[in-house]
Amino acid sequence: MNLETQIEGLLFYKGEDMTIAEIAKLLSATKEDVEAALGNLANSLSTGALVLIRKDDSVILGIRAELSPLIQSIRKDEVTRDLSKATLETLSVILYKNGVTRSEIDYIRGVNSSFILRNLLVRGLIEKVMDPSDSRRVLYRPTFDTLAYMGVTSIEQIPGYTEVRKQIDQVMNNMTTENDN
Amino acid sequence: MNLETQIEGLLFYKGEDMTIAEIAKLLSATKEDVEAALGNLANSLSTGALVLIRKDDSVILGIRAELSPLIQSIRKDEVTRDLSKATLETLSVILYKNGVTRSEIDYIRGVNSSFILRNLLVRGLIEKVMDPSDSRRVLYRPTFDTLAYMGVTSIEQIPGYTEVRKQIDQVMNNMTTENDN
Amino acid sequence: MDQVAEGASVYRVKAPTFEGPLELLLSLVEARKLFINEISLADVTNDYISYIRSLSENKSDKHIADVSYFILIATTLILIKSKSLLPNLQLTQDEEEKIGSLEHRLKLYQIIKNSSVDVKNNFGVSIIFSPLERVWSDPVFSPDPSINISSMASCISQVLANVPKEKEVLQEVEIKKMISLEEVINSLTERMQSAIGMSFRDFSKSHGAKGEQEAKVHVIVSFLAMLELVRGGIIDVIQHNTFEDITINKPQDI
Repeated sequence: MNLETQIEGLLFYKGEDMTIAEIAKLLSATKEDVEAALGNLANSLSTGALVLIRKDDSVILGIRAELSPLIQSIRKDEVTRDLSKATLETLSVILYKNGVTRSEIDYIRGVNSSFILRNLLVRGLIEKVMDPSDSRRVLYRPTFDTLAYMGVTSIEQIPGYTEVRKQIDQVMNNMTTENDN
Repeated sequence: MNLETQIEGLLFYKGEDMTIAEIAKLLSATKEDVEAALGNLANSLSTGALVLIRKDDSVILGIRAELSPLIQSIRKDEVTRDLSKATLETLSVILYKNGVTRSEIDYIRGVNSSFILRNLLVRGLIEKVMDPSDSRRVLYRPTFDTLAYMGVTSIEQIPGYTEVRKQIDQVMNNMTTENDN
Repeated sequence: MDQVAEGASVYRVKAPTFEGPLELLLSLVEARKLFINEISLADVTNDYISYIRSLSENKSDKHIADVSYFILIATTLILIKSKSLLPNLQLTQDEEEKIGSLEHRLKLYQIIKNSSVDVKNNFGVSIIFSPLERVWSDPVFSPDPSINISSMASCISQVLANVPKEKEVLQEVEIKKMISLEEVINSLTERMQSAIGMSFRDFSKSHGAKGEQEAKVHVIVSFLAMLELVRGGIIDVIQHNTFEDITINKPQDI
């Protein structure tokens, strides 16, 4: 697999800007090789929907400017669409278990929730934070806006919170025992 | 901007699977046009880092399987490859039958599969859909992740798919003609 | 199959690691290098029964639900064995179908088991990765009226209600299966009794079985042992018509 294809894969995977130095290191190539490959990549992308955006020493893969009206309209559609039952259920889990990992959400709901989480993030209903007890873990929690929208300033104010929380914790306990065997 | 480029941009932005119908609606095109454009897109992607995965009526963009070692090397979490014998069997039934009820799975395996099914659902390797021919029935299907883990862009590319499928259908046919009710 | 050691007539199953009855049955048939058909199924019935006997003697709770699946298949094996030992035994259409469908199931299972090896060998080896989760621009708070305290409360209770409670599911299935075992054995017993004019009602009573599960297995074991004896008995009946009552001793083993 040639260097430009590797760079394209890398940038697509990351979805964020990377420095030339980072790329060179990851691909065990020289900066010069990376520069040359980026030139080739920009060329080969020229017929598609993606573009290589260069800023100082960083590159990122983006969407061609001509497509931005389309992207705007999709975005609008994404954030105004009615929330599905599955989305609301996912939100309720995040709300009551304030600070929950994706695998915990998946476990309690019995299905995989990744696309739903993205939608909730895009709509600013939840946010990602680093787990204070384990920096490699990402936790999801409701945004302050969401709580305010519901008319509360903290989760504990929701009626029945303590009881529901106890039940959730119980389910999560089963999760750890199941994974242990 | 031609249709295939618009579709590429759309899929890149979304980062999740979309149905042909959704795409057609967003781009004000007919489903036939979208189908044709998807064919072109798959072709034009063939030289780059991305691939188009097709499953039933949906598509998603992914990173070419040849780049798998590279992506694995930069991922923080290890990909778990180990599936139990029972899980593999259940997954195989769902993969090769592509749309199967729980009782059919239990029948073929001779044991209750509900916990394994739940586990596969949570891991995002299978999904539940309504049976198009009988809305009260739930069918289990493989997900895009399943195809992605197998490194194929369509279910037909799974090793031995056509052959195994034929064998299954043959046994199933004998079953129905003999029972004849 | 390495769980099965070859022997003269009985295959001793060393490690009880079969998850389901079809897996066990297939391994017994494959260990003898046989095709899946009625003859091969009749051949492995005794091995099958000795395996589930060892299962039911294993007291761990975990096995109890599992045994019921094995017993369910045992009922069909008994039919097949009965038919092979007593060729003039008339089976109902329903029973014939049961036999045919076990053959089919086993063939299907064989296909799946083989293809699951392909899946195993390819799964996760060369993955088509998806991009990391990303949100292109800053989120704009976009709520929906369906988000409120009462909807959230009902959503979470829905979620919690859907978390499965393990034991319940399995037991329900189990009960149905037990009934079908009794039906098969009772009806076969009666038919054979009238066919060869002998009584073995006492015989099939379980001998000191400790639990329901164990009793069921005893019934099957006794029944199969009985079948073997009856086959010998039939020859006797033909030779000496005066034979009216046969005394059968408690079997030690099959």
